[in-house]
Amino acid sequence: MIAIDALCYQSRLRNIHPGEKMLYTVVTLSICIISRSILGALFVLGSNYILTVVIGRIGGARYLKMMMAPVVFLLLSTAALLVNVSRQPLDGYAITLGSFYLTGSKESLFLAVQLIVTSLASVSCLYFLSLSTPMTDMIYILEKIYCPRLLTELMLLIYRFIFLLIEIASAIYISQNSRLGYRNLKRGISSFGQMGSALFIQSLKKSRHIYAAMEARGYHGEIRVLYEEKSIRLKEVGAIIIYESILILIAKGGI
Amino acid sequence: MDKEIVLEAKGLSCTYEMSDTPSLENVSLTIRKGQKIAVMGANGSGKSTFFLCCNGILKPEKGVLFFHGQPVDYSKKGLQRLRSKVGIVFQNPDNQLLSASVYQEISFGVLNLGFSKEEAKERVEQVMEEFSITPFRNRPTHALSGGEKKQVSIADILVMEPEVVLMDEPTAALDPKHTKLVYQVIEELSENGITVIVATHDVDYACQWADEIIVMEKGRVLAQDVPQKIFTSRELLKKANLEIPMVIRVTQYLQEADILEKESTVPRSIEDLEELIKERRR
Amino acid sequence: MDKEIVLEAKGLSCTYEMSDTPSLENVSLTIRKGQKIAVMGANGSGKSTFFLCCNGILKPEKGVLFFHGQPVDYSKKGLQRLRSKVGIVFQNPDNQLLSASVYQEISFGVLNLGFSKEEAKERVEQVMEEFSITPFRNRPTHALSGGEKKQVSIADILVMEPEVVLMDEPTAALDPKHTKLVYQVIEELSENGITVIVATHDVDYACQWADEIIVMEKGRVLAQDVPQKIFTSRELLKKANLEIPMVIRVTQYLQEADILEKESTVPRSIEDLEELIKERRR
Amino acid sequence: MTKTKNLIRASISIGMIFAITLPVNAMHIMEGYLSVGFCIAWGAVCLPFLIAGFISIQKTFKENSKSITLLAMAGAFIFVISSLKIPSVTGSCSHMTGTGLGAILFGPGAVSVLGLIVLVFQAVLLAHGGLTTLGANTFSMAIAGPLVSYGIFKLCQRIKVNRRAAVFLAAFLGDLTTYCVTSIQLGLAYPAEVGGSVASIIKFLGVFAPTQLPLAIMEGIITVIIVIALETY
Repeated sequence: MIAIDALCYQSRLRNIHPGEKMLYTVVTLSICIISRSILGALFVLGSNYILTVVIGRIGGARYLKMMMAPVVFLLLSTAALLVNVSRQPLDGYAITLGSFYLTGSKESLFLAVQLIVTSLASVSCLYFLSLSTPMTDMIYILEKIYCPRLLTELMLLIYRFIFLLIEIASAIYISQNSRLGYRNLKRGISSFGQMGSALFIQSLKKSRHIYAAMEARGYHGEIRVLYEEKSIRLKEVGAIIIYESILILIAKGGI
Repeated sequence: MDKEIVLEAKGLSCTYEMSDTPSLENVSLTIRKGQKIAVMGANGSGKSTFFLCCNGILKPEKGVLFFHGQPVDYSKKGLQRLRSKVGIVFQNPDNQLLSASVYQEISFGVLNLGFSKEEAKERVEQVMEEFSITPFRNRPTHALSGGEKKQVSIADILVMEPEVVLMDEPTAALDPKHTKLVYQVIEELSENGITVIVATHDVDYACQWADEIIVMEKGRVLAQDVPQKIFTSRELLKKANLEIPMVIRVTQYLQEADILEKESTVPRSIEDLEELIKERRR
Repeated sequence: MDKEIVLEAKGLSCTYEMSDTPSLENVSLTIRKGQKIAVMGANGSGKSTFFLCCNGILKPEKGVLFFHGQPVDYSKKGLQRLRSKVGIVFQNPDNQLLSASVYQEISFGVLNLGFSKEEAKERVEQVMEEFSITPFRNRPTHALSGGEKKQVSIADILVMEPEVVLMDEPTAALDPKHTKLVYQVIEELSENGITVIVATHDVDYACQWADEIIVMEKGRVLAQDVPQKIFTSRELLKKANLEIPMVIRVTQYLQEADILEKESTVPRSIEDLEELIKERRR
Repeated sequence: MTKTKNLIRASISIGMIFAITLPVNAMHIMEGYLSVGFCIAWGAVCLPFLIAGFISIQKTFKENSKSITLLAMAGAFIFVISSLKIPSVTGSCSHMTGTGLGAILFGPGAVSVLGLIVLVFQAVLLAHGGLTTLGANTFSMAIAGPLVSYGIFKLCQRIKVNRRAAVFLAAFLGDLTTYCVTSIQLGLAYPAEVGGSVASIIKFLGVFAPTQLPLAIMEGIITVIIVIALETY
């Protein structure tokens, strides 16, 4: 239903302890944005490709397509960084525009490249996590690190309800579309609004039904569920430590 | 069997993203004008996918769908034409009824067809009258009973005056009274010359109602034939996980016990069987 | 009929907010241990409301509900006790499943009972094995088919090891294969001595499965009796808008045609009828 | 629902209404785009609002335990409504922020916490936004936007503005606020070489304006349709 969600259940890294995967993600991500090292970022991009595609067995073409997703944001916002309007030309490039220049410095060009590469490396960390770890596993770790109960309970329910509502929204959309509800912009906007309100009403109904069902199973103010415990493997933790040490060395070692 | 062909599928295949197996695989079939067709098969056998193809919501990867002999044109205009002629009544009315009032709800499709408010009004009034919706026309849609919602969701489609109506398990979750009512509406559609295609799990109903039954399994068409043929082929029924209709089972017992002749016609409904039993007496 | 009474309702009445007519009106009935009970009646006849009362979700305005002879105690503790013994499987699994993980989902009820993690784990594993959920335990609930979701929603309740299981239209929207599966599970429950109460519209199933049938209409109990009595009382069936099971209709034809004796026992299933026909031959 | 039906919906969702593969999702700052200092700073700015929101949610929950499923549905609703592709002239995909709708329906307190959860889910499930930029995104989408929407809605009610206009203004300005705050966040993080942060903020506002202005109007119109439909329900 949601591609990333469907894929993460098929990943061969799924059964590794979620704590290890989250540790790896958070530490690598931090090193990436603290150091802003281009070499480090390239190293991270490569290793995440290996982890996600080669070991995790997520399709390579699909993975590359996903990595391209944030590019629109990247291009638009780095373009804004690169282009200055000034009376004085900067040392990178300058295009005359009447009495002004469209201009940028060499340094900003370097900064832009640095930003793009390190951002993409960070995105690859996020994908590593979301393409290998089901949301329920992440919630389990959040609970372990003392995230407030009410929050983790809400997350558990919201994750389930998202799919319920998507299913309803899609069914509504299909039925509207089959009656030509989106034939032009005006009808389309009105149909979309109608779908929104119908979805809201159905979600209220569902919330009542599900609460009754929870009560019927003895709910009394606390959602307690079992997690399928996965074991922490010292070997893997060791590998993460070694990996991060190497990454720090690379990141420190220059650009 | 020489009525005009309304819908024809030639080698339709359809695979959903994130799925390894196709939802429709090389589906070929023909549907003639005014026929009553039951589509049967387990959940996941491709019935709903086929319906969505007929209406142009899904575009098949392979194969061609013909409407009145013309391959379907997937341009915006072509789709509009197709959707104005082929309507789908979805299984769950809650996902179809979106407007606050019954009147508004039924007018949705006509207005989308581009009719003026006056013309739309006329059509809506007529459909409401015809399908006995007038008594509850002023109630908000969410206050209707399950059966009434179903009636409105059928009127939703009929108001667009389609040639073909596809219904996805029209009696799921209805009680006996409303089931009967829906079956009556379906009967009226056929009487008005509309081609009706119903996806159903109810073998007894399919056996007695349908002119032809299409049996599907894992995205393929296993058979398309008259009920008497379909429901006496044990192998086919087993393969498609279908029960034998009660009427046919009882008939078989009666034939084995020599109460009915082995060559007697296969009864399609319990009324047919009653006739057979009465005839035997004479 | 001298088994212990598990549940007894005495004059239960219940009116929903925003409604002028009571949903339950003076409902009195008794349910004995290990029995198979079918509750029948149109939508809105009070079946679901009655179920919610049995589990203490709704508290009747008038009347008393007895569980094992004791009036239900509506304190937190009393309700907890009742709910640990009386489970409801709701009609639509999507209105019941609260977690995306099958394992978490099933464990919810046991942990509410106060079991330790180890015991809970053992029970969950056992139930998953027993009801063939293991093959899809690693898939998220939103990727399960309707039938699989139903299996999980039944396991949800069974893991709590209730004495009484109430099922609201357990086969609605299921295909024949999963319908059969659910009927098998119900059979197993009865074999294990669990009292099973099923709300259903399927007269053929009710006739052949149930020890007793409760017929409801507009919040009242019209009758509680064995299937043979219920389904031969035309007046009752008409009042409650119920069909006559096929088996009984055919039997009646056969009796009228003097093929079966008028005094022959009423068959409850098509297999019974086959027996009757065969016997006649001898 | 059968498996195929799920699949049908799946494929159609992805293909037709869920703009998941091609997000012109300018309003989420992407993963890794902000430096550590700003990540932490924006997180810290959010904290008091989130704590206040959390306390208000906890209070509702203690008063009525039924609110647990209601709150969760509200969160799921915000997630879904903001990931649906809205109809547009150009055929490009764009979606609502849902901030105005959320604030009007559930109040700014609940929306701050629900918004945080929704943003975590959007980052993980849709790759919209990110974990390191969670603080900045939460501030713009779950705090600033809803607060402005809610304030304007209440103000309009007090001075008796027509209800449709009130809803429109609340949603429209809420969306614009989110867009302005995001531009400010980006501008502060990456000041221009010429003209510093102010120039940079103006550039970011300019770059995203062509997509965001029409979108804000659409968001306003759709929110009106939804809220009015709910009232007549």
